[in-house]
Amino acid sequence: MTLTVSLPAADRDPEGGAVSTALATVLGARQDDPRSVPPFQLIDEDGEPTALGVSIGIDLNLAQEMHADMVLARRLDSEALALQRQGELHLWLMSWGQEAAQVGSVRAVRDSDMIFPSYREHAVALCRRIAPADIMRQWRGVSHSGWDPAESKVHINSLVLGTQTLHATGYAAGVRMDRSDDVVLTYFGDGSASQGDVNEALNWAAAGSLPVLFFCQNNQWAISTPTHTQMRTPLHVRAAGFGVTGYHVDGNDAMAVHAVTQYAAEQVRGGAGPALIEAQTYRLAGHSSSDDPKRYRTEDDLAAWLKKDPIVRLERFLRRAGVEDAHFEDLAAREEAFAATVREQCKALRGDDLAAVFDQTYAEAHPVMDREKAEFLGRRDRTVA
Amino acid sequence: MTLTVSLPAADRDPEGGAVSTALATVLGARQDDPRSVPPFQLIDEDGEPTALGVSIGIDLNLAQEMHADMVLARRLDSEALALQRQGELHLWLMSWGQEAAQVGSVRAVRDSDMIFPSYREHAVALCRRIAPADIMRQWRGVSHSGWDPAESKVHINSLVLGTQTLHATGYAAGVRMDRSDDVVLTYFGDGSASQGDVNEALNWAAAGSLPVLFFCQNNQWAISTPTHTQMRTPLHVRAAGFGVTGYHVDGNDAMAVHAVTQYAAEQVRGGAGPALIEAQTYRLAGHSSSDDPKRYRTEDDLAAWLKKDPIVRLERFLRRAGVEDAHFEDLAAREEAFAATVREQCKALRGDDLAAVFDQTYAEAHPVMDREKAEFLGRRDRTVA
Amino acid sequence: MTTTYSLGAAINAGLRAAMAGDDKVVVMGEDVGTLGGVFRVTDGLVGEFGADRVVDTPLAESGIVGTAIGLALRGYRPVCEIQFDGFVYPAFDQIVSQLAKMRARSRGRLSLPVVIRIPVGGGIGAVEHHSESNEAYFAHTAGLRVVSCSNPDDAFHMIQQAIASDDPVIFYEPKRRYWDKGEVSTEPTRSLHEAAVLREGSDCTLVAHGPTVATALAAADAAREDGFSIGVVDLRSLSPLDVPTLRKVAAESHRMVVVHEASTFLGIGAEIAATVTESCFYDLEAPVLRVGAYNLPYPPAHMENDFLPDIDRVLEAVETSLNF
Amino acid sequence: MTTTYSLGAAINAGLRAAMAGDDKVVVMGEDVGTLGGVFRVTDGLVGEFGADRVVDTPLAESGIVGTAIGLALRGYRPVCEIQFDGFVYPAFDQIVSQLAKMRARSRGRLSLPVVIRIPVGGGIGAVEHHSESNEAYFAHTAGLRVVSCSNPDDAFHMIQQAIASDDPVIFYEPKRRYWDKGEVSTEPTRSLHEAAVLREGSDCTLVAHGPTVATALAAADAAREDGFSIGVVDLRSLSPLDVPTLRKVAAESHRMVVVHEASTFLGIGAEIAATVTESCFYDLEAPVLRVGAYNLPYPPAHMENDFLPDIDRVLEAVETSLNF
Ligand SMILES: Cc1ncc(C[n+]2csc(CCOP(=O)(O)OP(=O)(O)O)c2C)c(N)n1
Ligand SMILES: Cc1ncc(C[n+]2csc(CCOP(=O)(O)OP(=O)(O)O)c2C)c(N)n1
Ligand SMILES: [Mg+2]
Ligand SMILES: [Mg+2]
Repeated sequence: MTLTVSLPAADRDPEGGAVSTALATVLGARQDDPRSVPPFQLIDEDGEPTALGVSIGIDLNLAQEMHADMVLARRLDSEALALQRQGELHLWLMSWGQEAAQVGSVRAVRDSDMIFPSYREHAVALCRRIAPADIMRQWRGVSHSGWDPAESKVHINSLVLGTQTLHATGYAAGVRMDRSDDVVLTYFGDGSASQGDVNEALNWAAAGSLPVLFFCQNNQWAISTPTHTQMRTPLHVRAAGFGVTGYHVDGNDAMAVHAVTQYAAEQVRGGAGPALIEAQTYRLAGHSSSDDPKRYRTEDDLAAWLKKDPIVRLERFLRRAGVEDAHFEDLAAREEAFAATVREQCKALRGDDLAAVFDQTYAEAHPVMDREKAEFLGRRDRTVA
Repeated sequence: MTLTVSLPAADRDPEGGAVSTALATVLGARQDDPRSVPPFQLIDEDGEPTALGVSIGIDLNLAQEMHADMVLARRLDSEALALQRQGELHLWLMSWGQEAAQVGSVRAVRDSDMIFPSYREHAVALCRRIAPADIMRQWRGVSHSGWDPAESKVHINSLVLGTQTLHATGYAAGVRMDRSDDVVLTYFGDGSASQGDVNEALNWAAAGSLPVLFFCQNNQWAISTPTHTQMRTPLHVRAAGFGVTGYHVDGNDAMAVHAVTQYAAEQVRGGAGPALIEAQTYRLAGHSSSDDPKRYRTEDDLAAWLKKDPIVRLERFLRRAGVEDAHFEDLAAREEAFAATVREQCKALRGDDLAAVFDQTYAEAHPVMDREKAEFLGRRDRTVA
Repeated sequence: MTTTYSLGAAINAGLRAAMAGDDKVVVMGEDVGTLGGVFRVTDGLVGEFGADRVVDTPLAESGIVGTAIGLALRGYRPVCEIQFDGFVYPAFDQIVSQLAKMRARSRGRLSLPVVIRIPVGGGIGAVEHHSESNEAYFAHTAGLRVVSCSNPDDAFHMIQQAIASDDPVIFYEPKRRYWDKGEVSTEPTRSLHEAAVLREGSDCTLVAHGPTVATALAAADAAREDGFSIGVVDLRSLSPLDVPTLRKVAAESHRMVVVHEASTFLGIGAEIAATVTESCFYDLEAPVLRVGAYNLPYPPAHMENDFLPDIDRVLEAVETSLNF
Repeated sequence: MTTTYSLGAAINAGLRAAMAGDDKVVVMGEDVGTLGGVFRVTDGLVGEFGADRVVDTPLAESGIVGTAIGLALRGYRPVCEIQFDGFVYPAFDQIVSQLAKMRARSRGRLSLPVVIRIPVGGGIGAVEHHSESNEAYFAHTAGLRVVSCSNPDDAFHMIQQAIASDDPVIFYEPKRRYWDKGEVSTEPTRSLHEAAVLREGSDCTLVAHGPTVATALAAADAAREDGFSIGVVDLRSLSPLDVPTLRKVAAESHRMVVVHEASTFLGIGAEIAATVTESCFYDLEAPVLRVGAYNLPYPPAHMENDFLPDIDRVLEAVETSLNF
């Protein structure tokens, strides 16, 4: 494969350690500046590297890998939505349009860094090698959670908005007590930022100088409510007000998200205190499979953002950089195989019986659980008999 | 009386309307600046007008009036503390040291502007002509609240920290719907600023551009917890992060507090959106009559702040400005008379009988209230008989 | 004169009537404006009354209730929507320490005519936190009124009565019955806190509210086929309870089974059992029995049919009661 | 071997023992460090274990419980102090939706060994929000355990058992008994969820917990002078309840009166009445009666003696029961 645009970040550590000094020069200024800045960008909407992209350098291998992650994540969305329409899933929340924000960020931290997600981070989950089955479990209604956080280092989804940011903060307090250099990454949405918990977490993490990296996917909507109803200032400005270093990034530019996250994570890891990244992105689909976005948003708004599609942009970049058709054909084949897996895994998903929940509610013996489990089993067996 | 330092703010509107243009030049810059600034001061710790004080002008009549308010407020504290020691009050929370912050701010808004206090705003209450009896009622344990908010335009005290800031915000939404130009002033402490509710209120008021003036008395402590445990940045910086204009003032300089509050209130009244004033002050006493501050704070810390005593400072200023002994003698006499009233009113305070609470809990008929009230009356009468 | 409405549409009509009748009534919550709420209960209101009176709020439940309190203090009558039952807890402090207590703590000076609408309960295959029955928390809280509607007619009238009340009211809407249709009369036949005796019965009475009223009626019908006379009471009000009606039916049928979706442990059934037993001790031929959800967190949707009390479990309890 | 401690000091000693025994135990809350807590229950711990393990937190209850959950997920065993009963509500969401449900929602994978200590109840002449009895909210919540100590020996052992439990425990401390002294044994005599039969009685049994245990004992003594044999049970655990013990004493004494400081409407007494009646229907000579606070918000301190259940009200209920 010929790489016509070869812009490897010379001093990039494949372990996710050091970051480019050029980057540090640009982003280092954020530390003590509470003012708003335009979103950081490395590749523009046409797939052209920006001046900054050129000067900092773009790692083509990483771009290819992330592009592939994003394509698969989007395919998960379309398959899952179809499965929902067929009645195989009860509900699905699309990450469509937010793939760059998710893939770019999760790939910029270490696998050992714990993640506290909201509920829309399917692309994050895929990058952490969580099986599609485990991602869909919850939305098929067979379980409240999909995966084992001990394995993936991704905590189970939070559906009560914003609560996970406090869990991340407490976890980070534990990290510090353990004298570990882990970073704790937590995701939340622009709407959730209005919750008391999120603000308590920003403040708590700042006051304690804890290693938390807050990542807000500002997808411009909270169901039907636009961001300006939620807040008056951009979130990276609010964060800075708390003493949480605020970064602002084009969330549809995977490379920019990656670079900013990597930089911020290393700052946090090094003891600089918490940081927040506000990624400007867009929820190209409705809020969920039950939502009808036509009720509240204009075609124009959507059209404008469709032009900024993060996958289209990265593909353009890769093609300009000389990545050949064969690569995309391979990827298309991987995608089809992946889609088949998704469908198969979904349909094969079976849940526990209610009997299991009596054992899962308490760690230790509990008389009410014992009595009611026996009652339930009696009823079940009578019904079966 | 000879006024040797006659520095009336030429364009000051006695109705609390316009403010000095010199002041506007200095404070106007806050609107869009989220960065930290040193506290605004007009009179220094020795009672000398600062350069700014000289250029803006200091209203000597106002200074005298506020000094008197502060002296009486402090006397309320010492009388109430003595009454607590005698068993006449269950508890007392001293505003000792915070008189300038309270008097300066409440006197800078209109009497028709609604106030949502925390629990330490006795000086505010006095300025709003609430009787000492009504201030002490709650702390004598005869009632949960003291006064009628419809009369004083001061809401009843909030003891669940921070909750009142949301009430103020909602009230302000009503003000706006009523097309009124009222401002809503709400007080809270540095510790309370960590609560989710306070942050939700800052954000909500900012997003809705509501006429709320947040006033934080940063008295450096939340019981035994110092401010730096609560937050990493000064609160006026945090406020700016939300898009709430943040002002910073020497909270022990009554004239400065008054000037800043007046300026901020007029901005808010004019539709500029919410503002927050962070007043640096100090709780010279313990947290409450039950607290022993020696357990957690040093003598040095206290000594340093004793030097900044807001009443001493203002008295020095007045004396330098030529206010004569006779004035202070008159005031001392007023103070004694006031003290006698406080003691008398306190001891005369009687509460409702529990029977009243059955009628006060619901606005409309409620069978449980009826039944239990009858039960209670039956028991009471049996006991009496 | 009556009209046919779904339960959701009946609440919508009730809200519309209340707003038309009193311009201090304000509807507020997440997505209640343009979207008309996730269940479309506020559909069209913003068009009719404007964005000042139908307010899309920031996403913060404590903020919703806290600012509603402020609005009420300014003379408004806010009707808050909590998007789903499981999302009311961030507002718990504002509800139990502020909303419920304001009148008593102000010595009766301040009334807070705030209504909090909560779509409640399970049975719609929803994800976690979207199917909870948390009425007992609020019913245990002095200073609140708690009501639960089960059919379009009640829904239409009760929401208006709740808004008209000068006390704070927690208003439960049985989300799996939103689409059920029924006739709505122009005038209410009952006050807000009266229970409705839907069926008289001499062998046993089923007591239910909200979503389980239909379950109780179906169970009563099934039992009738087996020759038993089973009464059904729709509580309608959970706080205060209509104790005289409960007492009367207990005295007449000598047996009682309470059915609700909440956990039985300290669920409203516990209070009914305790109260009815206290006042009808000698009338009862069997203890008051309770049929509720198991005492588990609401489980994943695919188990909810096993979890929720159904006709069989109600009949099982009736049988136990009859065999006492 | 026994030592004499006040109840508060016994909890302090229990915390110290738990922290010495397991370096994952972390104490956290408002003013628990240098100040040692407003009731001095954590006095001296920061000196002994350092500020990493005895953490003065920001003033935010949701933050306290939310970060405790995070710490538990990282392998710690946090013991949170809520400064007063009335300030637990801002943490309600984190407690009922997160802490209580985490194990079930993770399919049993994640345990949260978090203890939440709450000084509870009235009788100390405190201001508003400082005297509440809110155990029913948590007892109604599946996934939590709720316990209530009434004397120094239990306080010392139960706090350690609560910390050792892999489930979240709400730990109530009767604040007006903090200064009561008693002997503390080196080994616990009961498991965390066992009720204690403090007096056997053949005429009626009083069931109490926390602060009202002393009231019940005094009432039993008074009744004994009048020739009645009145039993007393200290519940100790509110969730789960020790139903076998309750059943046994109900069967033996045929009459039962539950005494607690919380409102009776949906208070723990309702559950006990319902459960005991269900399982001992034919043994009971009278309905299980409840003596609690009136169903009002906690009133101003000068009325609290009229508000709280006292010996007279307990005896009145016993008399009612005996006359049935
Ligand atoms: C505490 C809480 N309140 C309300 C909801 C209902 N709800 C689910 S998603 C949503 C909007 C979330 O918006 P945002 O945080 O921007 O995330 P996005 O959906 O855009 O990813 C709402 C209101 C909830 N899940 N939790
Ligand atoms: C929600 C809540 N949590 C805890 C408390 C207990 N408490 C009373 S005062 C106080 C400290 C308040 O500090 P700050 O807000 O700075 O006000 P200050 O006392 O300094 O005026 C605490 C923790 C409370 N009243 N409310
Ligand atoms: Mg969003
Ligand atoms: Mg303070």
